[in-house]
Amino acid sequence: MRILIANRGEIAVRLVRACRELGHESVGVYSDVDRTQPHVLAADLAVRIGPAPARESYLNQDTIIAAARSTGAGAVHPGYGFLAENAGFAKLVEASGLIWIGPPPDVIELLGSKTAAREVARSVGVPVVPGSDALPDAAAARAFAAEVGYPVLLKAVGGGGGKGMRIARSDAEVEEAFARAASEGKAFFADARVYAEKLIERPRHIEVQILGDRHGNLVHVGERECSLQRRHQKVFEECPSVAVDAALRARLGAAALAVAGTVGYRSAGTVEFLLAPSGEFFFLEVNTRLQVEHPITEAVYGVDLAQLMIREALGEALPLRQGDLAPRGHALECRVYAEDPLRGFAPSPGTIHHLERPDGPGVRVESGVREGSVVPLDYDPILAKLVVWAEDRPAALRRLRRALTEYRIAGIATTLPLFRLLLDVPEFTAGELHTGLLDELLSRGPVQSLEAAGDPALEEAAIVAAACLAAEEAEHLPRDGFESAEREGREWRLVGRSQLHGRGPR
Amino acid sequence: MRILIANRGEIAVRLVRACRELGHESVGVYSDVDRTQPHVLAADLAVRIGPAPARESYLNQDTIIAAARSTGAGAVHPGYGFLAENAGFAKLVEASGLIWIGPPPDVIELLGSKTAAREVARSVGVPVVPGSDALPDAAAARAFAAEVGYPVLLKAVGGGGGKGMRIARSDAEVEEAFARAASEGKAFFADARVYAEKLIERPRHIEVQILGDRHGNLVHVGERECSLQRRHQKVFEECPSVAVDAALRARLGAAALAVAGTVGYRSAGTVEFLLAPSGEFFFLEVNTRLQVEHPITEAVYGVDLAQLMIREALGEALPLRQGDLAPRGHALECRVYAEDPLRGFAPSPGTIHHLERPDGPGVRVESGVREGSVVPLDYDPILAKLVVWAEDRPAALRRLRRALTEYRIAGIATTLPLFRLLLDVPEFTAGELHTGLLDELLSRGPVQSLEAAGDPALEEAAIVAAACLAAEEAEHLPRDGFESAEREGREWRLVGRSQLHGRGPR
Amino acid sequence: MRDGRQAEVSVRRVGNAWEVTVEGNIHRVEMLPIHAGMSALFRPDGRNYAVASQRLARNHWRVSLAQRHFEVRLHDPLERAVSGSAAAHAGPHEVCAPIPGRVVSVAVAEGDAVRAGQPLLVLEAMKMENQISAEGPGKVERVLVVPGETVDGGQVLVVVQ
Amino acid sequence: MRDGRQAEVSVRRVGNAWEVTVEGNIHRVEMLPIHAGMSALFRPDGRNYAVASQRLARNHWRVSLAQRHFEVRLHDPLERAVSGSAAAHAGPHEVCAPIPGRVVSVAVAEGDAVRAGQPLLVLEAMKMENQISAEGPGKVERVLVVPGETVDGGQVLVVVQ
Repeated sequence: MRILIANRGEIAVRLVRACRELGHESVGVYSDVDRTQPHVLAADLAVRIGPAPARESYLNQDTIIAAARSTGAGAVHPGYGFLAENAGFAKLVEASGLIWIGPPPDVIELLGSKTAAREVARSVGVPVVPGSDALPDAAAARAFAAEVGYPVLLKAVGGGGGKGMRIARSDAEVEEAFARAASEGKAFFADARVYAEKLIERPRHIEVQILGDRHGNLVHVGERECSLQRRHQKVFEECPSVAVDAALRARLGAAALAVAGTVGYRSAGTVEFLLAPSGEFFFLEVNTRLQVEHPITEAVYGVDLAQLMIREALGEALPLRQGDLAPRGHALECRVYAEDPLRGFAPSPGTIHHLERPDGPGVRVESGVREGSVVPLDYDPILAKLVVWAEDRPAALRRLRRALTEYRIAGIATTLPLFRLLLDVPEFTAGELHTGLLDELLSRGPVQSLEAAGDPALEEAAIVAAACLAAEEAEHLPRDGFESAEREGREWRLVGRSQLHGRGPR
Repeated sequence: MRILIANRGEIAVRLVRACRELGHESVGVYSDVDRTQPHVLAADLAVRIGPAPARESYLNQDTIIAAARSTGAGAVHPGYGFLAENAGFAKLVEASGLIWIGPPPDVIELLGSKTAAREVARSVGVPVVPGSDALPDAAAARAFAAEVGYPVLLKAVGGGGGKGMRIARSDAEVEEAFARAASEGKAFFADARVYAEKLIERPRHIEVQILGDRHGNLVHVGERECSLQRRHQKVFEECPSVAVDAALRARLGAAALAVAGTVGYRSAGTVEFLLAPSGEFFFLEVNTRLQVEHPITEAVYGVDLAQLMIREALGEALPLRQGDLAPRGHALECRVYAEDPLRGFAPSPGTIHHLERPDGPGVRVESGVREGSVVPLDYDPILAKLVVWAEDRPAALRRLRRALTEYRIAGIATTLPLFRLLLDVPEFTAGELHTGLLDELLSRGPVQSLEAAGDPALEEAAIVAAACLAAEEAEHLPRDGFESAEREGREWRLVGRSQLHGRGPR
Repeated sequence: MRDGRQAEVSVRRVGNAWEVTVEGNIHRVEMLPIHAGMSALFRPDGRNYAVASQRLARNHWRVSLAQRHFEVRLHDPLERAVSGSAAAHAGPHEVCAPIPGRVVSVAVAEGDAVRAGQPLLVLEAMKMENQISAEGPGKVERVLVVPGETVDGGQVLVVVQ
Repeated sequence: MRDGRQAEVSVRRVGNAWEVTVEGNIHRVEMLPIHAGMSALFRPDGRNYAVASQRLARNHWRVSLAQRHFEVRLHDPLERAVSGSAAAHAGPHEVCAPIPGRVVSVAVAEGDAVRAGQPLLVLEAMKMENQISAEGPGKVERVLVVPGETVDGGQVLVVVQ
C-alpha cells in the first residue's frame, strides 16, 4: 500500500516512519518553501502541491487528491491541523476511491460542532460545563450568566486553539467579549456564532486517548494532562496526570468511551475534559485526529498509536484489549516552537544554523527540521517535540533537565529556554498545574529576568568564546585595499576548506 | 557528589548522562587525540590524562587517581573495558579514599579467573561446560579431550573477548592450538596459562543481568541473547531471547543469583551461559561490570542500570523487587564499529565528515562521536550503539530496518551496512541464532555481493548525484593560470560562506 | 546574557591559547575547531564548552553556547565590544534585520542622503510588517537586499555612512 | 555501487536542472543545497535523496547517499568518470591514501624520478603498516604530506607526473 501524508514538519516525518515500519510506501507533499525539508526527503516519493501559502498548498484539497492519484497512493493520512478535522476533505478522499485514515467523515462532522458534541455527551450522561446554545446577542449571554453565575466564557461555535474565546467576569464585560469572540470566529472559522459557558477556575486540562475499529472494539489508553498552556495553546504535556488515580482513570475512560461509542467512533481520537479542583470533571470536546502529544501515551502504554491508526484504516481489528493496557512510568513532552520566549514569544522564522538533538536513555525527539532547514514564515511554528520517559515523574523531570542541556538550536529563537526555566518553578515540579498557571507565571515578570538568573560563569565563558571567535575570524579579514584583499581571500578559502574537512586535533 | 568517569566514547557519554540525571557532577578524562570528543564536552569537568596510547592515558591508574584528586571527585566509574575489571585499580581507588562504582575488588579478582569462577559455579550446583584446570602442556590437553571427546576449546586463563581462544577438532590440532592460546594469553593478558573446555556446537550465548546491594538485596533483570558474534566479538544483542520462556528465564535467573549470592556480589554484573540446542545450559563466566549491551535490558524492563549502579555505590538500597521485574516488548542492539564490512572488517579510523542519527518512536542511539569527530587509531573501534524497542520481535526488526535507513555516517566506513544485510537473512529474522552463525554467513560469500543486490535505481541516483556535485564544484575551480585562480578564488570563498549560512530554497 | 549588556573585551593570542580580558578579569583559554561553525572552548579549571558560531556580517557574529545566544560586533582588530542579544542595536554604519523575515519594500537607493528615523525598508515576518529606519543622519553607502528576499535575523540590510 | 565499477557520465546544466547522461541513459534532475556538505537530489518521478559530499582533492569527491558511499574523479569540465568505492584505484597523476591513517615515513622527494612499484611512503592505521607505491613510472611533482601527519582515506599524498 502507498500512503499519502497530507501534512508537513514533525508529524509528517512521524507518519513516514509509521508507514515504513508497517512496510507501506509513503508519499510526501510540499509547498515551494518546503522542498528540502526533512518530511520531503524522508518520504519514498514527494510531490509539489503549490506555493507557500497554506490555502494554496497544504489546504488545497484537489491538488492533494491529484497528488495521490498521480503517485498511485491508496490512502491518505492527514496528520493534525490543516485538513485533519475537515469532514469535507475526508468525504472527498473516500469519494475519490481512496482510504481515509481517520474517523468516519460523518463522525468528524458531528463532533466538529462544539455544541453538537456537548449534546452527545449530555445524551449519555457525561457531565458537561454548564453552557448555552448559540446566542443571538450579548443580552442573551448576560441572561445565561445570571443563571450559572460569573465568570463566563464566550466562545465562537467554530472556534478552537484559544481563538474566538473571551472571558467575562461581570455584566459590564459581556458586550465587548461577545463582539470579540464573534469577530474572531468570523475571521478564523468563517462562523460568527457565539455560545456561552460557565468558567471553571483553575481547572486541569485532562484528555483521554481512545482507539476504536470497525469490528466493535473500542478502548481507552489512559489520560494525558495538558494544563500548561500559553493563551490556550498547549506547550507541555504529561502522562499520566498527577491528579488522576486508577479509580478516576477508570471513570474518565468510561465517560470517554460512552461518548465515542454512541457516535460509532473508530480510529484514534481524544476526548477532552476539564478537571475541577473539587475533583469533578466536565466534558469539553472530542479531537477527531491523532494528537500532537500522542507520543507520551505511546511511551507509557507501550503502543504505537500512529501505526494502529493506519492498521485500523486498512481493516485490521484492534490488537489491544482494555485489560492489557497498563501505564508504566511517566512521560513528559515539550513543544519546541519557533517563538522567542525572551521577546514575548515573537515568531522566529529563519535558518537553523546549528542543531543538536538530545539522545540517550528515555529520550525521543520528533523533529521536522534539521541543520540548515529554513523555518518558513507561513505555517504553525512547531519545530519539534522533546519527549522523555522515566520510571516516575521526579526521574522524568531530572531526565528532561539533562536532555535540555543537550538540545541546541542556533540561528533562530525557540521555546527551549522556557522549559529550562519551568524546571525551577515549584508549582511545576510539584505538579500543581492548572490551565492558567503558565500565563500567570509569564505575567509575574519578564522571562529574561529568570533567564539572567542563570550561571554567571557561563555568561563569562560565552563572552570569552565570542571574543576568541571574533579575533580568530578577524585574522582572516581583508584589512587594506585590493592587493591584501586578494591575499586574505586565499587565506580565507583555505580556512573554509579545512573546516569542511572537519579536522580535529592533531 | 562529583564522579570521575575513567573511560571514553559512548559509555563515557552514557555515564555523564546518568550522573547528570542523578544530580551529580561528572569529570571526564581524555588523551591528546580525544580532546574535542563528545565525552569530554559532555562532562562538567575534563582532565587530560596523557598521550594517545591507552597504556599512557586510559590505562594509567596513577594519573586517573590524580585527576580525581585534582578535581575533588569522590567516586570513580570505570565503564567497560580499560580498567573496568581490574581488581588492582578498584583497590587503588578505594585505598585513595574514593568510592569505587562497581562490585567489591575481591569479587572482581575472584571472578576474574575463569577457572576460579567455574569452581564457584560448581560449588553451588550450577552446570559448567566440562573443562580442565590450567594444563601443563598440549599432551595434557589431548588427555582431557580423550575424556570428554572432541571438539575442545583451548583458552588462556586470563583471556576474554575472543582473544587467547583456539579450537581443536582432533589430536593433530591440539599442539598448535595450545601454543597459540598460550602466546596470545601472554601477549594480551600477561598470563600464558591455558585450560581446555568441551566445545558445545551451535550454542546460543545467553547472559543474565544481575543487580545487588550491600543491604542483602540481589535480583536478576532477565536475560539477553548475544549469539551474533564475529570472531567471538558480540555485534548484535537482543532482549528477551526467543529461546527463553518464563520457566527457563526463572531457572537461568536462579542459577545466576546462586553464583552471585555465594560470592557476595553487589552492583551490576552479568552471568554468561551457553544454551545448547538440547535446552541444557552451562555457566561460562561473570562479567563484573556494566555491559556494553545494557540498554536493551533497560528498554524491556524499564530500569536504568547505570543510575542504579551509581546509587548502590553511594549506599542506597536497591529499589527493585524481583516480583516487579517483568519484561515488556522486545529490544535489539546493533554495535556500530569503525570497521568496513565490505573490506573484511578492516579498521576504519578517520574523520566523520557527515553524521545523521535516527530518532523517533522506540529508537535510542548511544553515540560517542559527532559530526567532525576524528576516530583515533588507538582504541576499540566502537562508535555507537543503535537500540530499538517495539511491542514484539517482528515489530522491532521492522523498526530497526526503518532506523537503519535514517542512520548515516560518512567519511569513515562502519558496520551499519552489515545490519541492513542481516535483516534479509532468514535465520536472523527467524531468530535461529547460534554463536557461529555470523561467521558462517560471512564465509558464504563476500558481503559486498549481498550489498550489490541493493536497489539498482539507487545506484543510478548516486552516480547522477555525484556527477552533479562534481560538475557544480567544478564551476568554481581555477581553470587557467594565476590571474583566473585569483578570480575563482573569490568565487569559491562566496560559495563557502553561503554554505556556512546554510541557506535553503528561496 | 542580560539583554543589551555591553562589555569591554580585549583579546591577545598567546601561542595556541588566547588571553581574554573581560572588564579587567583575565581569562586564559584555548579554542579548538570541531566542525564547520562548531568549536570547543577550554578553560584552565577543566570546564569545556561546545560553541556554535555564525558570521552574520563582515564584523558581526552570532555565538551560541550552552543554549544561550550572543551577538558580537568587532570594532577593531585588538579591541572588541560584546553586546547582548539585542540584535536591534545596529552598529554605527550597518542597519541589520531585527528578526528574520522577508523584505517587502526598499525605500532608499545607494547614494541617498537620509535623516535619523527616515524609513529605509519594510520587513515582514509571520504576517507582521516591521519598518526599518535609519538610526542617525548619513548617506546610504550600500543597499544589500532586494524586495522579496528572505533575510536572517541580524543580517546587514543597508550600510549608512 | 559494485566495487570498482566504471561509468561514462556526462553532465549538462539546463537552467536550474542538470541533464546527466549515464552510459547513454539521460536523467533530468535537480540538486539543491541543504547545508555545508549536504544537498538534495530530486528526480522527476518524485524520488528524492539527501546527499552528503566531501571534497577529498582538487578533482576528487566522496559522495554518500542512502547509506551508500561513492568516490568520483573529475576528468574534464564536461566529461566525468565515476568509479566505485575502490579508493585504492588512484587517478593517473595522484597517489591517494587507501584508508585513513598516520604517515610513518616518506621515501621520495619532489623532483625524484620513480619507477612503477617503487615505495613512496608508509601509512599506519590501527597498528598495521601499509606501503604505498607508485603505480607507474614518472617524476614526483609534489609530496603533500609529512611524517606524523594524519590523513583521510582518499586524500592525495603524492602527485606523480
